[in-house]
Amino acid sequence: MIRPFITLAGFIALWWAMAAYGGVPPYMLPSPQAVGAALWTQREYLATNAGVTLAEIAIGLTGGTILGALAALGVAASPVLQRWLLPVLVLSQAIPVFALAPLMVLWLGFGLTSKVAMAMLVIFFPVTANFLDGLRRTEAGWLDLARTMNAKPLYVLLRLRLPAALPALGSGLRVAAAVAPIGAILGEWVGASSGLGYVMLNANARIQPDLMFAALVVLMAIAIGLYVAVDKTLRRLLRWAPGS
Amino acid sequence: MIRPFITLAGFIALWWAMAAYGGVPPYMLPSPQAVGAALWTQREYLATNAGVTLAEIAIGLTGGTILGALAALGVAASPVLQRWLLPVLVLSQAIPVFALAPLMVLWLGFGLTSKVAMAMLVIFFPVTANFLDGLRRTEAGWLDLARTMNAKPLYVLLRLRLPAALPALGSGLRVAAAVAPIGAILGEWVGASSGLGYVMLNANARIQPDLMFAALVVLMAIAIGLYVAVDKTLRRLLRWAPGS
Amino acid sequence: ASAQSFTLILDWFINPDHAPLFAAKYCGAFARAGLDVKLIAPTDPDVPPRLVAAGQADACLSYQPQLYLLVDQGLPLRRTGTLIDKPLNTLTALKQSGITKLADLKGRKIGYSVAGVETVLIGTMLKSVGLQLSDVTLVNVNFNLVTALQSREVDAVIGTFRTYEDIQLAQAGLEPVIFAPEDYGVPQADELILLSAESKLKAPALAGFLGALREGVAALEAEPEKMLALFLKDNPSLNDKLDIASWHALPPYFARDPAALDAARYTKYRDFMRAAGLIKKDLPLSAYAVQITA
Amino acid sequence: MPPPGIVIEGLCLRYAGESIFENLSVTLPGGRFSALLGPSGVGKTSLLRIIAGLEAPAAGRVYAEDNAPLAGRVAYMAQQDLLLPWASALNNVMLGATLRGEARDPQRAEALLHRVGLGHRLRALPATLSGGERQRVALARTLYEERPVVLMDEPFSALDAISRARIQELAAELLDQRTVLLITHDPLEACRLGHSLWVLAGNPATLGSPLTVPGAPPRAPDNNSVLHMQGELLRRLAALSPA
Amino acid sequence: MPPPGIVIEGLCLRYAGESIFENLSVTLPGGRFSALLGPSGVGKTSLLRIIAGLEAPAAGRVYAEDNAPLAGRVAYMAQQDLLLPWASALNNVMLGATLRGEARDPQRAEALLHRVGLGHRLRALPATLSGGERQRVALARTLYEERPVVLMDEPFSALDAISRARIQELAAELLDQRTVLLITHDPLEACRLGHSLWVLAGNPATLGSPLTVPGAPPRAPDNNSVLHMQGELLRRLAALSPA
Ligand SMILES: Nc1ncnc2c1ncn2[C@@H]1O[C@H](COP(=O)(O)OP(=O)(O)OP(=O)(O)O)[C@@H](O)[C@H]1O
Ligand SMILES: Nc1ncnc2c1ncn2[C@@H]1O[C@H](COP(=O)(O)OP(=O)(O)OP(=O)(O)O)[C@@H](O)[C@H]1O
Ligand SMILES: [Mg+2]
Ligand SMILES: [Mg+2]
Repeated sequence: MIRPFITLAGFIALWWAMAAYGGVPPYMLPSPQAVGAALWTQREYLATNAGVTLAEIAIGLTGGTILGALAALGVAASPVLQRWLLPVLVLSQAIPVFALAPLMVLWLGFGLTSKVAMAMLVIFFPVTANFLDGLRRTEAGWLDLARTMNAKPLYVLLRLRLPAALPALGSGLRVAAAVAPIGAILGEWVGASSGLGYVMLNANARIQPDLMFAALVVLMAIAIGLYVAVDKTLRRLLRWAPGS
Repeated sequence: MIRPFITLAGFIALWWAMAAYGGVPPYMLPSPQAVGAALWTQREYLATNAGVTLAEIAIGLTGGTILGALAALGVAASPVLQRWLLPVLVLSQAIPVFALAPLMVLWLGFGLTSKVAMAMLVIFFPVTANFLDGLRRTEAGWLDLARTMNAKPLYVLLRLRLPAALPALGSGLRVAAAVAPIGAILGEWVGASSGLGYVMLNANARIQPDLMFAALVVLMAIAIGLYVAVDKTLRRLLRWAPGS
Repeated sequence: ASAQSFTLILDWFINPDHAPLFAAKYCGAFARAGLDVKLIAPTDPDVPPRLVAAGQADACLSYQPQLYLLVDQGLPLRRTGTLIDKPLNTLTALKQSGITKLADLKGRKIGYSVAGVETVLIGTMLKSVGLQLSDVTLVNVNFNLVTALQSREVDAVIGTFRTYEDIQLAQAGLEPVIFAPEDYGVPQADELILLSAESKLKAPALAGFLGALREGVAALEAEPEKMLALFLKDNPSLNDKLDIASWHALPPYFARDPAALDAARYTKYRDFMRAAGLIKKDLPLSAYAVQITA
Repeated sequence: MPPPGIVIEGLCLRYAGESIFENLSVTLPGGRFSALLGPSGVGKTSLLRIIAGLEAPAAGRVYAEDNAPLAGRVAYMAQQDLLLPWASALNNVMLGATLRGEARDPQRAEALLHRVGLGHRLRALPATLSGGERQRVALARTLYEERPVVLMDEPFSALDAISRARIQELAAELLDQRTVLLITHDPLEACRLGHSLWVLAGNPATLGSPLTVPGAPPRAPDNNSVLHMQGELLRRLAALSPA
Repeated sequence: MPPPGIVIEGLCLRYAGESIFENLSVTLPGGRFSALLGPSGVGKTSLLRIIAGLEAPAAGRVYAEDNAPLAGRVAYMAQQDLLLPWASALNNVMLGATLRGEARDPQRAEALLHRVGLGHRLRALPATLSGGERQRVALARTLYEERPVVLMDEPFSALDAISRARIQELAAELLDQRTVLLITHDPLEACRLGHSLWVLAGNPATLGSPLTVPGAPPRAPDNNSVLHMQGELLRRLAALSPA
């Protein structure tokens, strides 16, 4: 229980050393003290905006996971879908945010929807790709068994391949949990007036490194919390799989 | 061999329909004809810049994969490293590019290095996370066997857990291949004077949507090509694993 | 009757450049005009005009050079107002790097944020002192102009504002050497203008908005400190030395009559853009700028 | 429809150029137990998989004597137990119903698990079962299917002599009147359960003429004809396998 | 250092509250074959795993008679073959050397594969091997280790009668003078190979007094004492298992 705090202390010490002696000027890397001060004085502002980002992360992660899982199941269920959907999924990952942002706003407006959509776009792919890989890697013996049982493809997918692929889905979820915060930040790119991403972009544009890093610290706390929560949950749920 | 072209044709038809009848104005989504024309007239400009981005992708993907694989191996090899490195790895994913860009430039300059570093940052995490999951999921029976054999942990890692985790590494590589192009584009974000990301930023600012989408098309072609190449290679290499 | 909603997309994050908009709100001008004005800050200054053209908002803030590019590409947009009617943009170097006159930039690195017209601006300025674009190295530093300059990654940057970054550099104890484009062969331009979609030019809300904005400028001039206090209360994160200094530096640059159109200035700048090859068409004034009368 | 005989006609199988068997033809009598013996690696599992429709032969065909398709009438128990690690013993037994989307019959599954001696481990995950227990769950899963044709690949290999004898009797009872093909390495088992015994041997492998054991299975282990047949079978196996 | 005897002292094992065995004590004689029999699920594999140091008992301990640590002197062949799917038969046999970072001895590995009848499948991947072939590779892997103490869990269960007899002889030859504990379900096998035969039975399980078979293994299957012991063993097993 005490270890995270040692890590944290070490981290801050390193940061402090880098800021103080590393030749990194404060406008690039403000000192921990300055950031701590910003954290304290701007706590309400940060808390409000963190709430917004948290909501985006929560919705984005849930939506992205559901979407990614469905996409993987769809692709796994039907070779036709695979042929058509998979390239689109891959392509979706290659579109830079500034190409997509105007279209998102055009279709979804400036509200939460467009932000969540962007976040989901970032989150869903690791889920899809990993889950799909898992679905494809079903033990051949089980599939043979299912064949002799006259199994229906749908049930084979849902009751055999799906549970067998859960550890792979878990890997995807872990990656998704780690990229979810950046997904939400990218979502705020489409035009926001609140959220940690907005705070950071704003502070960055107005050269307020201490505020920017304060927001970054909050974001990272969210990221670590999220990852740990997802990791713990997965280990609990997948106790039958080795190494969990 | 003909199927990809059908897909492509369908895709272009959809695009064309959306541009022509979908109520999307041409300055947001130019018509396929306009983009095709831009692709042709600007072919040299695009080719040169695509070359730059390709180089970044290639170096970033190679470096990111090596780094990610090493990180996963390190974490898997030593519980101490795991305790210290894993949180840092997770955190690294939550840092938005605009927070990191100035530091990157300060440390690595405006040259290729800073771009490759940014690309690697995006690419290495899916590799690490997936590979690590695979390394942790080694069949318990094998580990028991290794124990009775008086095996050295290092060799167990390299000759047993590593090959067993290759399919999981493969999943990570597939995700990495899909995000590599955006990684390179993000790299160019830190300040570039060439590359497809630069072309897009520039075209975006100059309101040349046809050129921007032409660059996007090139980027997507790279993305698909990369994904297919990685996928094919992995299937070839992992023939012993089910479903490959 | 309930107030009519009017959405304005800003050019960039909320900053003291937008003071007249806030002043119009604080002095009740928007309410008197029957408008419920919503301000949205984008993260990318290139996006707002497209969204306005697509009907997603009633107006947006943009820059004069940008206007020509937009209209040349066929976006149905018009300049309908002016927020800042003098150039703010500068080319800035540091005295510390031994640059005192523009010609000293020969062989140096100049940083910029991609906005489309930088190369032409720099080229024009260099030409006025007998240099060429090929005499310098251009580096895209994206949104990190000041940092790039401070860390000496580049020797000069273009795109800094005399009412913001140049103040900031001075506050950081550096000695900025400032070159104004209009002193080196670039025509005068409005820095911050208001764009609306062609289809919404006749909307009474727009005229009302411009009228209210004019009241805002006057209110700001009358009670700058009171307006500043309200502004900081609304935007507590702007409560720092730099933004307050900027707030005080800006008033001379605000357009007294936002609706007024300086036709000669717009035509001259169009010729400049055309000569530089940035636009392909000989756009008539009415194709890109109008004066709205209430 | 009574359990059909199975006709195997001119079957050839090759792996990577090497011939496993060539032109194999035989008819397994309907409603009877056939036992298949033969040296390790001769091709028994491969033959079973071809009959189950899991592998395609290089030539030849397999069909039911009543000419109706075999697919859907076969229950198959592989050499590995193939239990799903996340499912309880009970759910593993009912896997067939689950995968067909049919209503499951937990009572019957429970009864089967009781019969194979696992009534106290209904909810156990496979990882907590011993080797023999896993095999018995797999057997219960096969019996749960109630198919007219049952193919079993060394189904009792992980059981001790006593459990084995008991489970053999259970199988004989529950699979009475079915068409059963049983691969086994235990001549005694073959003689206790089989109506006809086949020996697959040689390279490429061929099937000798079947030995027929009189009397209804399960026969007592010390039954005279069982002892006699066992001796005969061992002689055949010994004669057929290379020195 | 001659192969040590193994002392098992007061061993208790419980899973999820259920007791598998309590206070089990026995000494396996050094340099000899011990065969362990018992009903499925009684705890044989668990006992073997405790001796191999793979499982921790709830109480009691296991140590070598010479008091040197057992770790590093034990070769263990599990009930599953545990072959690595990406490695050839040959590389699977040499796995121990690979995992210890030692120089590998392909000649010896090849010779072992020849001895178990797989000389023609040296480079085959496990997926292309039959069940019995896989088991033989696992046996070769165990023999390759050349350890003084060898623990084997049903090592010949997937082999046909003839191959089994042959491999039993091979094991007897190569493991002569080692301390061997062999779990088997085949009373004949136990009697052919074992110097002492133990039966684990009951709930919680207990070990009866050992049966000692005279003569050096491998004994001929029709050897008189083998036949006699086999009868005795079957009686014991039948008596000990619940009705
Ligand atoms: N992890 C576990 N949790 C609960 N029970 C377990 C666990 N592992 C084994 N058991 C139980 O312990 C008992 C002994 O198992 P073990 O594998 O030692 O049996 P065995 O004598 O080797 O049987 P077999 O001959 O079938 O291989 C069995 O009843 C098994 O179900
Ligand atoms: N995919 C494959 N590629 C190449 N050879 C194969 C493949 N599958 C099986 N074989 C070979 O075919 C032969 C027959 O295999 P099969 O599994 O049918 O044997 P079996 O009679 O069931 O043996 P066992 O009694 O050991 O289970 C074996 O020699 C095996 O090595
Ligand atoms: Mg077989
Ligand atoms: Mg066991």
